[in-house]
Amino acid sequence: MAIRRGRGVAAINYPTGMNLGGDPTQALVHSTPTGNFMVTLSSVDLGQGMKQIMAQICAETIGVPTDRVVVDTADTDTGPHCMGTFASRGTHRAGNAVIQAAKEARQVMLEVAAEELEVNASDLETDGQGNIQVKGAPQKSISIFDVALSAHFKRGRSISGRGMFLIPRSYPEKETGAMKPSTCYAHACTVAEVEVDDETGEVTVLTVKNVFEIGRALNPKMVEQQLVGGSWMGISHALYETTEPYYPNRDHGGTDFNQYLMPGPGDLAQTEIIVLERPSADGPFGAKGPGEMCANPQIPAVANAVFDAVGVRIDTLPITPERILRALKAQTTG
Amino acid sequence: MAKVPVQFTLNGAEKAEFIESGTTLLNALRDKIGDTSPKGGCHQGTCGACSVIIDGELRLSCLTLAETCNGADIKTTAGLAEGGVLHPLQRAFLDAFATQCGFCTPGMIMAAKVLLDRTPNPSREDVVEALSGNICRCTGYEPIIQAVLVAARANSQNAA
Amino acid sequence: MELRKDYFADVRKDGLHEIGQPRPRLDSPGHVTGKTAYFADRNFPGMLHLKMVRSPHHHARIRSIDTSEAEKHPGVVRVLTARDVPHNVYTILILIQIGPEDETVLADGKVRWKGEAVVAVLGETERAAQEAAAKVKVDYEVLPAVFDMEEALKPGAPLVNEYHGQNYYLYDSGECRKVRFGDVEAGFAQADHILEQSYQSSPIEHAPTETTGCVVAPEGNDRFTCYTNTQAMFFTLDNASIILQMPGSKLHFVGGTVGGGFGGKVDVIVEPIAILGAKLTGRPVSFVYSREEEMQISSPRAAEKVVIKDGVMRDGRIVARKVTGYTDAGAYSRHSPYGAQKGAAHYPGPYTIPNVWIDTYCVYTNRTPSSAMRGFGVTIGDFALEVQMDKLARLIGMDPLEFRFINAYRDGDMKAHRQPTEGAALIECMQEASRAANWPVAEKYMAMSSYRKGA
Amino acid sequence: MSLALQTFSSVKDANAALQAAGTRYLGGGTLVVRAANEGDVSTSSLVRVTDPGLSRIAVADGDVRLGASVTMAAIARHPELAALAPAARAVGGPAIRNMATVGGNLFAPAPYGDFAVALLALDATIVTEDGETPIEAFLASRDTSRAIITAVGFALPKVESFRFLKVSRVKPKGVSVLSIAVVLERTADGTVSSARIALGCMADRPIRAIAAEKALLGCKLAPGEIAPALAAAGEGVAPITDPIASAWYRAEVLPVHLGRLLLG
Repeated sequence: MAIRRGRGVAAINYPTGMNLGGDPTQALVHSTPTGNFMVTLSSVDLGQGMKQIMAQICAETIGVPTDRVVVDTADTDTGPHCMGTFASRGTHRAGNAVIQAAKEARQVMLEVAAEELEVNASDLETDGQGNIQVKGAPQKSISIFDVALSAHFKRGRSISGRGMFLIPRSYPEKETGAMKPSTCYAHACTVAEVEVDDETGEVTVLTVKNVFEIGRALNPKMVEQQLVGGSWMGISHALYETTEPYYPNRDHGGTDFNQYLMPGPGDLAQTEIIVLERPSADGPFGAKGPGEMCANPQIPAVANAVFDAVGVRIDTLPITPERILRALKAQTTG
Repeated sequence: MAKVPVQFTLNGAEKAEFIESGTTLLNALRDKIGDTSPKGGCHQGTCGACSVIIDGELRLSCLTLAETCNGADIKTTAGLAEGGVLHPLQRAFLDAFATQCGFCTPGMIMAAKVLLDRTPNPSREDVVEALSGNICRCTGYEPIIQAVLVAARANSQNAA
Repeated sequence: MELRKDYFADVRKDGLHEIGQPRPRLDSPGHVTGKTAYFADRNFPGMLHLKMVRSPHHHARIRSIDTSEAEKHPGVVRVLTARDVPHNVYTILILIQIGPEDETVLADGKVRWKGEAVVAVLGETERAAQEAAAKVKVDYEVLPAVFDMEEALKPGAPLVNEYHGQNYYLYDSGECRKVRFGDVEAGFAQADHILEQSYQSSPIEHAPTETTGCVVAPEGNDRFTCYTNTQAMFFTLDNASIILQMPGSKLHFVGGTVGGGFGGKVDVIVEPIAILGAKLTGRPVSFVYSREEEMQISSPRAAEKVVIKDGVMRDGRIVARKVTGYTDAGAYSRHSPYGAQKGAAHYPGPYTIPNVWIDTYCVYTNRTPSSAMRGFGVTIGDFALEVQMDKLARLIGMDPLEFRFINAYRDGDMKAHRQPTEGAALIECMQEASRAANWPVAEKYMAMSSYRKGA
Repeated sequence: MSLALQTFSSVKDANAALQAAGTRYLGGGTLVVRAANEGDVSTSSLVRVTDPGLSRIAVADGDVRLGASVTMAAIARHPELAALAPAARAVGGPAIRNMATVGGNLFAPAPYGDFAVALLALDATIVTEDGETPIEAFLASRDTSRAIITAVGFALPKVESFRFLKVSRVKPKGVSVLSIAVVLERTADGTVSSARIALGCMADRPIRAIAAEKALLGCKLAPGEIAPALAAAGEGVAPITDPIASAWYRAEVLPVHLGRLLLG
């Protein structure tokens, strides 16, 4: 029996959005009478934290703390159209729409504040704590609470805004395939280290070191959630998962979590995550879509590490103990 | 269809209902009693999202018939916070960013609570074993393991 | 997690108030207290449960369907067949003009995969619906089925889907989506080494902990509220409107908190039939996939086959890359024609190669229709590309990481699908990986940058 | 028809009720409630017994008697059953172990039934109202068995003579690629004087590796000496193919894992 060790590397990029269908999302933003802000969307939160990120984007743009923002999604009676939560488009497309709507609302807010303070709106700034002040003279200020009250009950202004972000549809050119299927690209490089039991074909992923470039980590803790979970899913894809274990034979498909294999809490690789930020030109605060790309580089990195360990190439996913063992046996007889 | 009475304590409150014979505890809690904190992720006993504590033991409410729980003391995640104050496990899950979609969270917390009730200072291995019947598809488990370990430390510091 | 702010520091504005801050998630308190409401947490008095009778065959003609015993079963309120569905043949991407309509809501005359929906039973309880479903009699004439993509593409293979007329999706470019860049044959002729390899995957399930489903409640004013865990509210609403031939104004969708999706909840499968059930009975209807259905009936990530032929120089430059990709759509299109062409644009990967030839096929077989999943159109391609890169490096005796630096795309480089590279960061990711993994590369690679002067 | 649960205080009454068509016995629920949830409408009635004797663990004079309703968790934490704890802990996660019973495990089809593999190696006796049946005979006829199991009995093995291994893809909880239970008696110099080896997943139910048992007699537990036993381990097996592993793979790694268990 021998436990053999190997490591492998992979580098990837990942596109944001689905331009080949036209890629729109809308957002509405309005203030309540006491200066809280509602973001209205029809975008779906799958657990990745869409609502929280939209709240932070709106708060940053308006100039209020995040806890002053409420996100109302996804109700088709109230929320304007969003293409959907897929293609790593949620943060990017909806975020841009929220920025546009929030900017419009902010402008009205500043205009009302200007009337109250008897200055020009262009001379005003927000302090991020819920106040509007004159640039260079912060003692001359008014709370957003009072501005909203004034807008509603005194000045008859609607502190609100509309946001629409559309990447126009790209039609692939028939003969050359010239097309613009997406906008900004995220990047990653992963190094995986494995142990392979050459008598059973069992693989243990010891470590994965993932470097992800995601444009901008809008909320670093939530980015970390996605990247750690995605890295786990990548390893899972590499070594465990399929609904058809004997593809293309249709038999023996798993029907529960016992038969559908994924790494358990006792199978976790020591996981390191390093994030780089090269802001994208068109992303909200430079963000790109990190949700999908983070689960991709582990797959080839693990495959290459298995080869490095035992000298057999498994070019069929998932890289099961059976496939490795068969290859090892073919290697010794061949 | 024959209805049968069930009576048990849920998070300290007496509950009595007439249910159809053969109803699982999961469905009785969710549909009759209105405690939707246990989730139905598989109804097979393979995901742990429906985990509840019955008479101090972790059980899968999807495989437990409600009629067999007469007189039992049942606890769910919905009853964990006391007086609006989160349980240390709940607090730790928040602080460790250990929830994403949240669907597995109530079951995870129940599994972790049983562990900490019996083993106040668990090792990482203990935590892994305690969570081994609960599936999470979002987090990769590590943040959840960390949250349970943090809660255990918080608990033991409070006790000391 | 470590944020390495030293990279690209010149182009990033820090010091924002809310952005870049690790704010606690506003949804987490609901999660840890079990208070977060998912679609299935809505319960309505008198709610019916929908159970589906499914095809036991991979491919069969339906001679007859007899629902009479099921309809008489105690607790059964309504049984639905293809006849009840106003616009029974649909395809999800018709909204962006990707057709033809090729899939039945309930099977009509034929089933094309094992597990296909044939008859829907609405019962007072899940048990009543299950018992009645067992009493539905469907007379099938089993037809030959095809499961292998290469077999499916051969002349004389069983025809999976008559709406297409052949076992592949017909793009405006023909049987596949093409990308042509440079002269790939000239590149191969020039190369020191040629390596052609084939890669394969099998379907992968999203396996969210919350299964796909919806709860529909009549609003009482001819409108219906559908609580759903779809990933795309209006995609679902608009397709339901087409299938049910109901104005969209009669439909109200509520969603937004979903127990995991990963791409598995972008199909429009459960909502239209549940709304139809609510409309025809006047009662709330719940249709939730069982875990078995989620695992084997809901769309998986497509199986793919990727054939890569590369021409590489001894100095490490890849001079030609030809990729043929096959996406196993299963019996119906769903999102697969999109995924296959997304793949065409993704090859040849994040590398600058002067001569590229790409063909991607969307192939029909008699298996569960596949659809989008996290990394749609890219994940399996990346596996193939990056294993191929490892093989090429070893073929020419070069370090696999250094080999990637030589070929990495940089700002301004023209991609095969004729988009100039912008915002590249592959090199910096590899540099950081080299450090973090203690995998040293030559200093010249550590001195590289994705920036190009003037770009 | 809905699913009805009938509760009895005695096994005798429950056995009578169990004779009705469409009736199954409810133990821990991990098999029958799951089947009902998944739409198996062939069962319309479940029968259970509340007799506390079914949950009793008795250890006396080296003999163990486990009530059929004893759970895996109860075995795993029982101080006198420490030798069996690895086998009991091999079943499911913590919640499943609080529910899954000794009796139910005897009926679990492969790849489940790891504890039954242990019971087979232990040469257990299966007790019903009608009498006692050797486990091998019981397993052979379990598909048609209608009598409620009340207990299982076996001689308590010494910790060092009982070995158990479950191989699974997912850790720490996954279902079996295979499981192996071995009861070995050795002389003072370490020579094997008797061996019972039971295998899980090597057929649709636990089976014995009789050829390997024979080949092990007279051996010391050293690689060269056990090689013939390992070579014979696959004799007579018909491994299952399922989503976890193929028959080919199971057969290939059986001698590897048996060897590691014997030498470990």
